[in-house]
Amino acid sequence: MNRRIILLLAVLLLAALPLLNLLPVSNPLHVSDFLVSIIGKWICYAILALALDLAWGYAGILSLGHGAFFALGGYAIGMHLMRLIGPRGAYGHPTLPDFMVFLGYRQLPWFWLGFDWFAFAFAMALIVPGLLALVVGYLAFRSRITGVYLSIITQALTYALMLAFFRNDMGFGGNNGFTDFKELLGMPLANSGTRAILFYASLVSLVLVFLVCARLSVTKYGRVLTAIRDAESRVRFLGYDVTHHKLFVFVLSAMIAGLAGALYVPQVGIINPGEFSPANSIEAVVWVAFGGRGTLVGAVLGAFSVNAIKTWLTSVAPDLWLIVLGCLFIAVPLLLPKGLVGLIRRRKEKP
Amino acid sequence: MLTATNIDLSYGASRCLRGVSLSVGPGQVAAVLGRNGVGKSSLLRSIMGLERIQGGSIIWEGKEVRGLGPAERARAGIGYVPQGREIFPFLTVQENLETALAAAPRGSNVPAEVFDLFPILRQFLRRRGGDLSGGQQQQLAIARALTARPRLLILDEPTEGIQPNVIKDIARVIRHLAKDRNFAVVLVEQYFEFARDLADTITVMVRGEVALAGKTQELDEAEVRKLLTV
Amino acid sequence: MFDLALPKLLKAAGRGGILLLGLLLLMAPARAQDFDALVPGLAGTFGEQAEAVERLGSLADPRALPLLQAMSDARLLKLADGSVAIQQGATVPEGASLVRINNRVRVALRGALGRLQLVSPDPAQRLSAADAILRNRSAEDIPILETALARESRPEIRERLELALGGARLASTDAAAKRAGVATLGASSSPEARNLLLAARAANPELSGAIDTAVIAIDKKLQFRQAAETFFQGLSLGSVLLLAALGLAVTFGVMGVINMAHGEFVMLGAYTTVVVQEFCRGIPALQPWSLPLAIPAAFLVTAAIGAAMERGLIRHLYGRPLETLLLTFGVGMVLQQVVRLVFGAQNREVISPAWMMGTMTLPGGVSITQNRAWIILFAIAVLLATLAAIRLTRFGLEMRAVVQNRRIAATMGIRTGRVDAMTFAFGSGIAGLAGVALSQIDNVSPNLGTGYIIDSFMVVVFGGVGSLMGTLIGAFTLGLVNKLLEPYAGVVLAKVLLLVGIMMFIQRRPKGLFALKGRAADQ
Amino acid sequence: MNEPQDLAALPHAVSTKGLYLDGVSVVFDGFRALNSLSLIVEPGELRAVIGPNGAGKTTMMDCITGKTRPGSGIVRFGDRDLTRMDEASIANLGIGRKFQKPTVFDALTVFENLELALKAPRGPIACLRWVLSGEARSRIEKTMLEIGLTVRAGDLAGLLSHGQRQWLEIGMLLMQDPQLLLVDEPVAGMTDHETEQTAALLVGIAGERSVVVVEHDLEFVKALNSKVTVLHEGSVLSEGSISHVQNDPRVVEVYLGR
Repeated sequence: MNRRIILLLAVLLLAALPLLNLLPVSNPLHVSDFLVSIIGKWICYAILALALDLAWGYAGILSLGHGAFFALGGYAIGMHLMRLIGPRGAYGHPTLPDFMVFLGYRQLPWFWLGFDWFAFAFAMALIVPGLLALVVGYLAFRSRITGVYLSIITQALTYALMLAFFRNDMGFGGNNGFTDFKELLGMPLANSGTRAILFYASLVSLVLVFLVCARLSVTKYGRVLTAIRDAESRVRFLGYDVTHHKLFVFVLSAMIAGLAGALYVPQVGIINPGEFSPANSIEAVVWVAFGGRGTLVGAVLGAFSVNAIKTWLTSVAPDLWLIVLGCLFIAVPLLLPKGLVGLIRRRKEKP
Repeated sequence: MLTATNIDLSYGASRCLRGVSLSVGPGQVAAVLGRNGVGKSSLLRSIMGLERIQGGSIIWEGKEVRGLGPAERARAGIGYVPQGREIFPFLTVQENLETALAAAPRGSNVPAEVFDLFPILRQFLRRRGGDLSGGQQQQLAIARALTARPRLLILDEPTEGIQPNVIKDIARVIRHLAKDRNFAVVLVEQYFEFARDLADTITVMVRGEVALAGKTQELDEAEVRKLLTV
Repeated sequence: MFDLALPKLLKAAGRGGILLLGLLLLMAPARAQDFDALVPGLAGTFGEQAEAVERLGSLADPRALPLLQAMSDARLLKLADGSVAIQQGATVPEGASLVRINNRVRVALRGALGRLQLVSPDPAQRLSAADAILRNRSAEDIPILETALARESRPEIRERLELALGGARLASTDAAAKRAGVATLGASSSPEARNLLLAARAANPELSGAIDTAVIAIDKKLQFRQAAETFFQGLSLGSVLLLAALGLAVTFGVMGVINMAHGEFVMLGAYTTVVVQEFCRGIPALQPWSLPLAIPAAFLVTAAIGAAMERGLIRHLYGRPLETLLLTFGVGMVLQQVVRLVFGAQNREVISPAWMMGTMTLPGGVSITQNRAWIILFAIAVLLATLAAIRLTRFGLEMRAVVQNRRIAATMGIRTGRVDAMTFAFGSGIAGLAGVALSQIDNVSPNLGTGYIIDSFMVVVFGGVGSLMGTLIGAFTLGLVNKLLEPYAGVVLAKVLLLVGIMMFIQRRPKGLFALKGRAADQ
Repeated sequence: MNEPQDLAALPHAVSTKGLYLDGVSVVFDGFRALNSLSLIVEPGELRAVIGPNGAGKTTMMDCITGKTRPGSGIVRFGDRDLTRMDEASIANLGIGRKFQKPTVFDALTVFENLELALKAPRGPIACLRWVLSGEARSRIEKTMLEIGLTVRAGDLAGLLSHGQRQWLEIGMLLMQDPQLLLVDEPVAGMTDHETEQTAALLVGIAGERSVVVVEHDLEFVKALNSKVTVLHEGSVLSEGSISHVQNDPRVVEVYLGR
């Protein structure tokens, strides 16, 4: 009960931020635009961390490709946002985004069709990562590629996608990606009201995803995943088709990551191939590890705390951030194998 | 002189050795007998340092070796012939023997007397250990332990799954090492006659404990057999 | 100061070419006098100039070259006595004046210079002359090209000359000469010859059959050359992958440790090369040896860091591969950032020694860059050295024993912890060697290693964990397949296809190409 | 009682409702782990399999449960060819296996371990929608009573003693409601008292189901009071009652006190 109250309070506190932003600057409780937008970003990261924790913490699938699912979700929404710019682009072309005019496209490529419709784009933000996870997961799990092998394969996949999206002829804006977005669902993105709505959309998504994951983890399915994580072959001898079970959670997790990306892009106003960088995926892993894997709270806590350190450090001593992050990677497995949550629990048990 | 006293060993919640003691001096053969799974191999592994014991002491040549790892015990003069031979399957016979030169000075060779004891190995020097027959592997395992020039040799069921003529060879070698070379030998066996013919002392274990121990001549053979067979 | 005595000047210019002069004189005994008679014409009227230039140009007398060159550069002086000399320095001496030319003379000069340069002692000049003639082929050039070809020994110049000759013959009006031209071009293997032939096809319907045959012959040779060059590029990529993957095959294959910092070790090897080079720059005697010195230096630096990492960090995580992966990734990040802070984020330049620069041309026109050829050799040498270290040394024996049965190896007195550290150091050291090689063909930057690490893992997984033979075959297979796919699929798609291919392959053979079989492998 | 020689002569199309192995060979890198092994276990039969180390006992289990594909030979259960099925399908056919090293799920409670093993639809969706019915609960509780772990129902399996883990694993086998149980060294590391209890438990299970027990401990095998098969170098050396086997000179030669 106690834990639930703390979580509820935390959510309420977050929910209050955009409202406090509306207060006059002179008010001591005023919260800056910067803080609202950055917390909005962290909420998306926390959703990504939940996705990763579901796959890694519960089912033992250490995916180094979740950054790619996140980015794919972001690109899907980005395509929608690009379509909405319409003739307001620098070249003023009625249908083609600027980069296509620049690259000499005559008409919209087939895979851009339908993205002018928000529901379609939003569905794609979930379906495309899900489909990719389905194909990769099927190939990998069927041949019992597990552990580090799976990690390496997913990382290679991410890397290949990054190279692909860097190319101009892929039709996704190449190096520069998408930016200069104007509006979403008729609301101008520059408007602080829109930002508040996006913030709440993210917060609601975070709570929902958290509840879904928490619910899932207490079903028998959640216990099957735990069993697979700890003794995969034993589960097979109990008659469970491990491939199906892993595939199910992997696809679900990829879709959640896609959702996180879809919420992220309108808030930051840009998406480019850098999001596919393998380092991003593995950074998400460290959020989960730092917070405490296999505990959903830990994933959220890790995403918030590591990103808080990152934000602070990149403003104070930007050169040191990567070193600190590297040291986190080193220190967590050695000193904090159960993460922050493990540390807190141990504190509680000791006295 | 090896003196192991009151050794306790458990894996998690299951205790496999309960206050087991054993001692053997130079020129002596101590046999440890018992049915499958009574903890004989665990006792040898504890002496070699492959198991971390929870209680008791192991004194070798006057020094407590309980805290040392297997490599340091090997360097202190304890040679080990594991159950199931465990030769290195992808190394040649020559290389298998040379692994035991780890503590020897640079440029040392396999002692010639190893080949005198097991002449058959000389023919197979370039063959992979995994390609030898079971009996040849057993001879290789003993030869390998001897290459490190130990003063104590511990053998874990050296006759298991071996054809009778090789068993005779092995018995001859063990007797030679103890009587002519003054080795201390600890021998774990299920094969009663083999142990009785070689051993100066016999320890019979049942369920992790010593059920019977004493000089070979003084033990009641029928009683020992009763503890061994079903 | 300038030299007024033309004979002296000519002597100096011609001394190197006496033999050649003799040869030319033999062929055309009258020409020596012609030369002397023609020279004053250079200072005459524009008409006289043009004629003298054309005739000097067809004389193939090497003495004419500097004169005509000077004339073209507006450095030819007309002296008071009516003779000519080349201006030395910036001033025009008393009584002399610069020879002026018009466009007609200029055109004549261009052709004549081209023809004359063909017999120049400087190969670069001969090559550019051949190119010049090739550009405006005319039948008049046939004899001089034939002469030049007869005495040309350099294959790359011969190739251009043959091309020019073929073109010139095609431009002739004589049917037999044309036929010979088609044959000459057909024997070449350049795309230019193919274009010349195709261009001539419409104008010469009577030759179309011969031209078609010649074009097909060229196409075949071009295909072969392209295949050979693709093969070489594949070998080159394969050797780079081999270098990067060999160290991994040791740490991952032998010890089962995923070292995500392996790419950073490669990068450190490259930076060690930079540092050694900079150190040697100050000591002239050492300068040519900087690359050979970098090899042991890079090995030692990365091996030391590898050993420290194994003893200090990885050792605590044996049996927890996922945690090891995270930890080593962190080490990689730290190393990368530290290098970025120390050396800066921009690329560092490594100067390849002269013997590694340039291209060599193999028979059939296949050209290979020297540095890549060296890297292929280096990769094979490193592979052999690695094999030797594992097969023949005490350390190698202990390493193999520990891999096959750690517990029993310890009972033989082998200090397994020390072997682990040395094995890791060894694998890391090989990564350093890869860095030395990569510094010669790639930009040395803090993220040098990231581009190779994923491919290297693929090589090890594909080849079979724990098998150096598998690593060798895997590296070259991946290199070749990558380069074979690239022309059809593009760089990125080739990578994606390769990745999918490997995943399909693992479906069939989960343990890679060269899996250790049987019970011992499962232990 | 069939002697092994007679077995080999049987036509291959023989149909038995139980387990049927004939001419099964497995070769690892030149080493013959199984050498034309033949074995029939009737429905409801309790069978002990003994043999020295390396006789092929574990490899035999691997072949039956789909972990290893035999190089040649027939492995059937009823009318199903087991060599063509994967581990999960074989398990769903009604063949349960207890490993030598007890592998229970440490991060789950005793109750959850049993619930996971309980025969029920195995797909992800089915597991998500799974609701513990009263009937299922009473089955689990009955089994916990049988294996003596009722008081530990809510404890994590990781906290159990060695013997309790062995029993939990046997309990998990029972929850699968198998027709055939393969039990590998169930009493390793157990006290005398625990061993007796285990023997009684297994004897109780047999009758409704076939049970194959692989064990070293001859005293335990005696307590099972069942037909015994002795394996040696990958094939059947002797088969029959415990006294028959004990008096077989070949068995005495390779296995008992020489």
